[in-house]
Amino acid sequence: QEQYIPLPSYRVGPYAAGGSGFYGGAIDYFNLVNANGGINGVKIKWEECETEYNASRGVECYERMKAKNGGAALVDPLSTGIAYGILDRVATDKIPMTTLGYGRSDAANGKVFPYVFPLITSYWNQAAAMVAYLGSQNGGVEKLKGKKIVHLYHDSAFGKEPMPVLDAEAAKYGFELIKIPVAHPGNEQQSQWLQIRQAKPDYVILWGWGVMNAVALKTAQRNGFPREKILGVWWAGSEEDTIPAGDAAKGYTTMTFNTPGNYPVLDDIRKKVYDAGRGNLDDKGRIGSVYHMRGVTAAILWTEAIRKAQEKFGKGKVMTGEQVRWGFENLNVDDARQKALGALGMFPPVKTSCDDHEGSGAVKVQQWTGSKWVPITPNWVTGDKALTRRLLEESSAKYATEKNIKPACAS
Amino acid sequence: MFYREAGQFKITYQADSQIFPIRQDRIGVALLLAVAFLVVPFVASPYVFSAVLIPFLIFALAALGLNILTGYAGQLSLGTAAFMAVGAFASYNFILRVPGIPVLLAFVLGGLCAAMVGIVFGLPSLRIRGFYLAAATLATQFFVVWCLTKISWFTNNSSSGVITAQKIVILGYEFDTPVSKYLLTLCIVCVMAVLLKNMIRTNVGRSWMAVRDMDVAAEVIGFRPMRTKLLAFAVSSFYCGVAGALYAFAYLGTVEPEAYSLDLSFRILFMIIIGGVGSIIGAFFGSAFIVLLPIVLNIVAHSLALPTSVASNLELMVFGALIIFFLIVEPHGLARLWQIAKEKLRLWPFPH
Amino acid sequence: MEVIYDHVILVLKGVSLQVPQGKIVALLGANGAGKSTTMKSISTLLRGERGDVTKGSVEFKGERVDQLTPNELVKRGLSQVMEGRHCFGHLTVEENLLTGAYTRSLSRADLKEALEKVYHYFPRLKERRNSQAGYTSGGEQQMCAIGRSLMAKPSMILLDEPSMGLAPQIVEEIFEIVKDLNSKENVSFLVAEQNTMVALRYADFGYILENGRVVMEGAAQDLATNEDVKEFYLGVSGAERKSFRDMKFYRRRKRWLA
Amino acid sequence: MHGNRNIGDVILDLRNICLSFGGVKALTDISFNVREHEIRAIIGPNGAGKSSMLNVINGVYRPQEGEIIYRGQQRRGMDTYAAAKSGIARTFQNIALFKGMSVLDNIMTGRNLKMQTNFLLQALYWGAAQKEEIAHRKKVEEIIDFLEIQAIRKTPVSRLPYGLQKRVELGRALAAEPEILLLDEPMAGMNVEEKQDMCRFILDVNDQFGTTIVLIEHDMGVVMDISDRVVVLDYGKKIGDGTPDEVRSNQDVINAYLGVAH
Amino acid sequence: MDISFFFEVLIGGLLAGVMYALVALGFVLIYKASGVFNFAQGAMVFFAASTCVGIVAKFGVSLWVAVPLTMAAMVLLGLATEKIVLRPLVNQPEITLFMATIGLTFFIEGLAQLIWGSEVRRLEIGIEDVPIQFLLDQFNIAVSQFDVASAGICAVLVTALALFFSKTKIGRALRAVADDHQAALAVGIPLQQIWGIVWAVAGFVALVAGMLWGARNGVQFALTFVALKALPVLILGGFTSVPGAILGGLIIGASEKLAEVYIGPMVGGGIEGWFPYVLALLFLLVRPEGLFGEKIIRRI
Ligand SMILES: Nc1ncnc2c1ncn2[C@@H]1O[C@H](COP(=O)(O)OP(=O)(O)OP(=O)(O)O)[C@@H](O)[C@H]1O
Ligand SMILES: Nc1ncnc2c1ncn2[C@@H]1O[C@H](COP(=O)(O)OP(=O)(O)OP(=O)(O)O)[C@@H](O)[C@H]1O
Ligand SMILES: [Mg+2]
Ligand SMILES: [Mg+2]
Repeated sequence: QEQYIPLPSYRVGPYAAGGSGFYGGAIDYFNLVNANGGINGVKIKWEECETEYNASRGVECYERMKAKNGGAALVDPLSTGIAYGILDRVATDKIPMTTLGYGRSDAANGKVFPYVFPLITSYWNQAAAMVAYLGSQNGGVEKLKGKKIVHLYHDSAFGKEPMPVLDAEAAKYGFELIKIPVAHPGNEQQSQWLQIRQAKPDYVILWGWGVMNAVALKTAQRNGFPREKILGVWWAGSEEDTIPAGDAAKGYTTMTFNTPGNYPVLDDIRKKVYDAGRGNLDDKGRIGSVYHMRGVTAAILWTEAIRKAQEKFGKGKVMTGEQVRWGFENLNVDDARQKALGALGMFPPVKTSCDDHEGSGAVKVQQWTGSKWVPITPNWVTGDKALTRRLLEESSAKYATEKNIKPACAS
Repeated sequence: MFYREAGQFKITYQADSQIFPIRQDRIGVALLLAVAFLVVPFVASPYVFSAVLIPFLIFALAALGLNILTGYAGQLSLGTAAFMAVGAFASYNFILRVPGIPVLLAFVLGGLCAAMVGIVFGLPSLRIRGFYLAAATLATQFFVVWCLTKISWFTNNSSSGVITAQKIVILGYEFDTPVSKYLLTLCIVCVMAVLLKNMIRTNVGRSWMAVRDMDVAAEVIGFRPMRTKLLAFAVSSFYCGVAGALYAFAYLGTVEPEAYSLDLSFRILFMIIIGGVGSIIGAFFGSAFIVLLPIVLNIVAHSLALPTSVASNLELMVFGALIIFFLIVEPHGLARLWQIAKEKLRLWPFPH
Repeated sequence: MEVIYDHVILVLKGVSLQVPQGKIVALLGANGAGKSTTMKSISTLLRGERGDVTKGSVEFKGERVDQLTPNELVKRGLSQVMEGRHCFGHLTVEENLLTGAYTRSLSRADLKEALEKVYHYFPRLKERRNSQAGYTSGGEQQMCAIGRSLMAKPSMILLDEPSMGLAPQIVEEIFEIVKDLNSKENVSFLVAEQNTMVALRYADFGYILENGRVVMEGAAQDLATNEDVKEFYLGVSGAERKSFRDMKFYRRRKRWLA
Repeated sequence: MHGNRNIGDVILDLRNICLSFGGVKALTDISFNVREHEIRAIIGPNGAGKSSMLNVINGVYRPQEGEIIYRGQQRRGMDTYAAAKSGIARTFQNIALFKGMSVLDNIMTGRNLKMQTNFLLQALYWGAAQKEEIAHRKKVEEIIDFLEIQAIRKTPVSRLPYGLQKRVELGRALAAEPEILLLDEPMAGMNVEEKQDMCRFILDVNDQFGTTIVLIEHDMGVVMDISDRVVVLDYGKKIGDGTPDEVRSNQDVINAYLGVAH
Repeated sequence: MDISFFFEVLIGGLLAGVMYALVALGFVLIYKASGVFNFAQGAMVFFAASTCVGIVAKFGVSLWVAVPLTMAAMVLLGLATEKIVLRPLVNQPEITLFMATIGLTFFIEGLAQLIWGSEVRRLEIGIEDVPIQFLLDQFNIAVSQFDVASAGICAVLVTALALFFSKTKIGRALRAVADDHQAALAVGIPLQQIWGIVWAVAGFVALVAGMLWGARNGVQFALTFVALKALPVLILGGFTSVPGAILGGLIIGASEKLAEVYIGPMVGGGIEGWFPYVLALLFLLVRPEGLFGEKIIRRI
């Protein structure tokens, strides 16, 4: 009796470091769950498929793996391109897809996207939270009036995603938003940072991905821009982004949906998984690193959804994708549950519903000390959720008309 | 023994210029088509359709397109994905903005848009050749994708630049299952392959090949290089455009402009080189090779129970090594191997 | 020796021939008889054309050389002038010649001397020394290719159709040079030639190749007086040379082997 | 002289042609003419400018000075396409066949100017396109028969021996049914027998279709036997012009080119 | 227009251009020597850099030990490439060789990650990447001292290479090989040896590029992308010219920065991805073989 979870992972190519950390974390947690006897006795079985972060190969992996071993319980490709490629398919196949902190922000609307779960937080909420945080640094969002904020972004769907939110917030709070794109892959940014140097902004939002982040920090340093004033997106806030930048990264702040630190669950993983020789990471030192913790977080939410589904559809049974979907839609991982899992405070409490597939929208800000990340906001930060909700409704409605979907909650 | 043309005489030139002059080939192709149309739809699994066959056919179509340009007209191009993107986004916009337009017409119009872009970016080919041209076609690649990301009108003002392909409805029938999408793609690919074959065996094709083989001589005997090259760019881009539209509509469904990245251009280029430059069947061989090989390697690597990171890297290495291996064995691609096999078969059982 | 191209095309079928030291041997035969292929298999350049020697061996100065690289062969003194010129188009004529001396380590003065020697044979090259070989006329390229191989100071030269595209007096000159090198410096030659008349005049020995087989061999004089050779390769039947204009009817070719 | 050929008026007249490449003077002040139906030979030592001369005639090179009068029309230089269109076809010294194509296709390309249907019809291979294709195929087959290359019509040209390639190239030029045929060393690299065949083809073309022929050749036997008039170039200059017999006895020509009297 | 800002952009661009040129140089060497467009150059840069930091990280030796070891590895890689990939492909069309180098790219990428892992690493070579204080104070122009230092290294490298190839007979042989493999063989040029040398030298250039780019951007897979930056440089300067690579680099670097800063904002920015290519294309229309490339001989 095994619950099957396919992992369309990527461990080669430019984003390999992220892929190996994330999927490594997830697998470590699976191993821990299995070592503890599974989910009510149901063990987790997983299988990996190399996608190389490539949409077409990702789709193939998904299609190949989805029906194996009695059918996939869920899927998470950790790639926006692949997520788009299988967006329609998951609904047809009735397999829930989670996209933690990436993918379509408007998929939080469960009426239009019943099978997609941008759990914890989406790009739009992140952008809103960024503005809120920057406001709080100045003593309130109103104080942002007249400030200059640069949105330095990866020139792609990813980097453009938050713009509606940032534009709206800029209009609302009266700060000046300067958008500066960086062409993929972003390994040269002198001109952008010279523009920034000339504009003399108060803050730079770094909406980067891959090599672009380290280069941004390096280039900021060589142009004398203080890193404390750079606020990165969570895909720009891992060790992989700061270590190559060396000293240039010191003081740099980013958003995150994990609180850096150590947790009992990580100790458990060290003890029960790594000491038993089943750890997935080559380098034990990466346990608890940003990507790893994100993988653990994802795996916790996945298993919690399965557990939730079992509560409704039968404990100790293998759940179908449809049943797991229900679990995802009725998640409630509050402080108490987190504590029981040994992950209190590791990520914000998550409570989902049909209307809200995101379940939280809260983030923290962390800072790089030169050797590790430390949280610098004691509490979870959220932005203007009314605004993001409005955008979400509009955007998902458009998708629904394009696709002829009648928005409704699944039973 | 069974593969002999002895005893098959052509009495008319018409018979001699058939697509498959040898009877056994004709029978083989008819059988293949029968299987593809009549047997496969009933036996293959949805996985095979939507993750193997559909992309195989679409890539093969794109490879045919690139083959027109690179294989037949001799213009090396690295901008295939850009033309595919134009086809996809144009078709999307036609369906979006022209109510009631038939989907197939939208594909054709999308292809024509791609053809126009192709002509514009083909203009430099009149002066530039070889790797210089190849590197210059990268301009197309980056510029087109940049335009699609920047000009939000193309993506119907979607905030992130992602489009969601509309449903394919033809004459009231909705192509929404993998099988139906497969059959649609198969039809389009077959028709376009036949059209291409016709072009190749008539004057257009000869003009392309002439320009490829020796452009000065081609000019001297009366081909106009400019016309010929631009026509090759246009037709090639048309094929790529239609392939790009199918990529969005019949395969991925929801795409961002980056789905048509340089990577994709390279994959298509691999296909024609592995398959055989300047060969129609080669495009199919190449596409099959590039689509299937990673899958096979992935399955093999994972069944060996290697640690995943090792498996993934080995996969990549073996893939690279196999490309090199095939090139060494036969620089003219799988199509040439196929031909040699046939020639051997014809001589069989005598070695020479 | 047997050679196949591309796995399927059999070109040479059991060719054996010998070039005695210090002699000029002519290799004659119609188009496509396999002369060039023979040459290339001797100089091991065949591999580059996806051809294979499937049977047989090549010996040079008593050693088997069929497994050597062309570079080693040139070093040992065997050099080939390929059919169809093959000059390095982007290099100037002089640079082309200099590459010919690659295998020898010469002082600047010696190099100059070697160059002068070639220029002495081909004054035309001297005039064109600084133009890119790709822009020189067909005949100039031919001279350049021959001159280039002389620069290696070989003890044996494989000459593939040296006269092709050359003006008559140059053809004579080239064969004079061949003779010269042969007698003064004891260089042996294997010359593939269509211009049978000239070739047989200068050669000591000749082979006639048809369809990948040696069909006739013998001393040059004997061949030159053979009736068949006369008719088919020299274009003389009886004693008279026929005018090209008077071949009114298409003659059926006579072949030793069908 | 022979046959029923009647040599007509001058159809091509070259006047004071000068051509140079950078510093190299390939042609200096050359004038000569070609009469309808004649066989005109150009001879001269290597690098004399013979091939360049042909290139000027059909527009590959544009002379710096001089003019070309073709069929009464006077122009500074030809344009390759216009030349082809107005009936000038040629072969090349370094064979310029389309290596990737079969013999048949190569010869078919020679007929391209006579093909009318557009590519859409060709793509459909329908009606007019198919008819046209087959009609031209018939013509080409005639040429193939004429040149006796039936056996190799489907062979890729790159596999053919040199001599046959030359023949195919002639076929390609003939396929255009030209008025003037420019042949650049058509017999290089051939043995006597093959040369005889080639001569036969040239003479027959000239006889049967009345095609004017301009011929470059190094084999004096051939030139003297088949040409009506001969131009001799040396170092880009014209040093002789006349009937074979006149040229043969011209002392300049003997010095510059023939060496020993032939 | 703010003139000091203009200079800042210009200088920044020129220095970045030198970095591009460094990568382009590797391409030029191999193209010049064999007519092979070596797509694997980017992968070689990545391989060199990861080997170097990998050795430091795994064995705890100093950089001074790691660099020669890496150099040895690059030479080995070059020789192996020659023997296994190129030798059997002598005399094949350029596109086949090009394709083979793409296969090689995958192989090298996989190999590098297999041996050294896919982690992102940092490389310190002891030159700090901070603005030169003097210029900042005096003219308010930010110029990184790291960039200046790497420009110096490039200059040395280029001069050395240019001398090596123009003053030795190997240089001539290289060009001969690029023109016609078969004829080069026939005159006795040892193709294998020549290619071995060139690939080893290209490996060395890749190592230098890898160290500098690695120190700048971190040692990670994305180093392979610097090849994309080198391509327009290459077409602009001409595939066969060492000085062309340098000049091309300077032009591309300066103009792309200026364009991004002054034209970018008008069209929505992010034009650095395609601008160099379009620029190079325009140059090509005037000079189809790049600024200093060898003329393509078209003759019949
Ligand atoms: N690369 C190749 N691939 C296939 N066949 C080839 C190849 N090269 C030569 N051949 C074939 O080999 C045969 C012999 O060719 P070869 O060039 O040796 O003839 P040759 O005697 O030198 O003729 P020529 O006088 O025309 O130079 C020819 O029939 C030719 O078609
Ligand atoms: N495109 C060109 N660029 C530079 N020089 C050229 C060009 N074409 C021809 N030449 C030069 O012009 C001169 C005449 O060349 P051409 O090819 O006409 O000679 P040819 O009479 O045909 O000689 P051959 O009998 O050797 O073929 C030669 O010296 C040649 O180098
Ligand atoms: Mg030969
Ligand atoms: Mg000539």
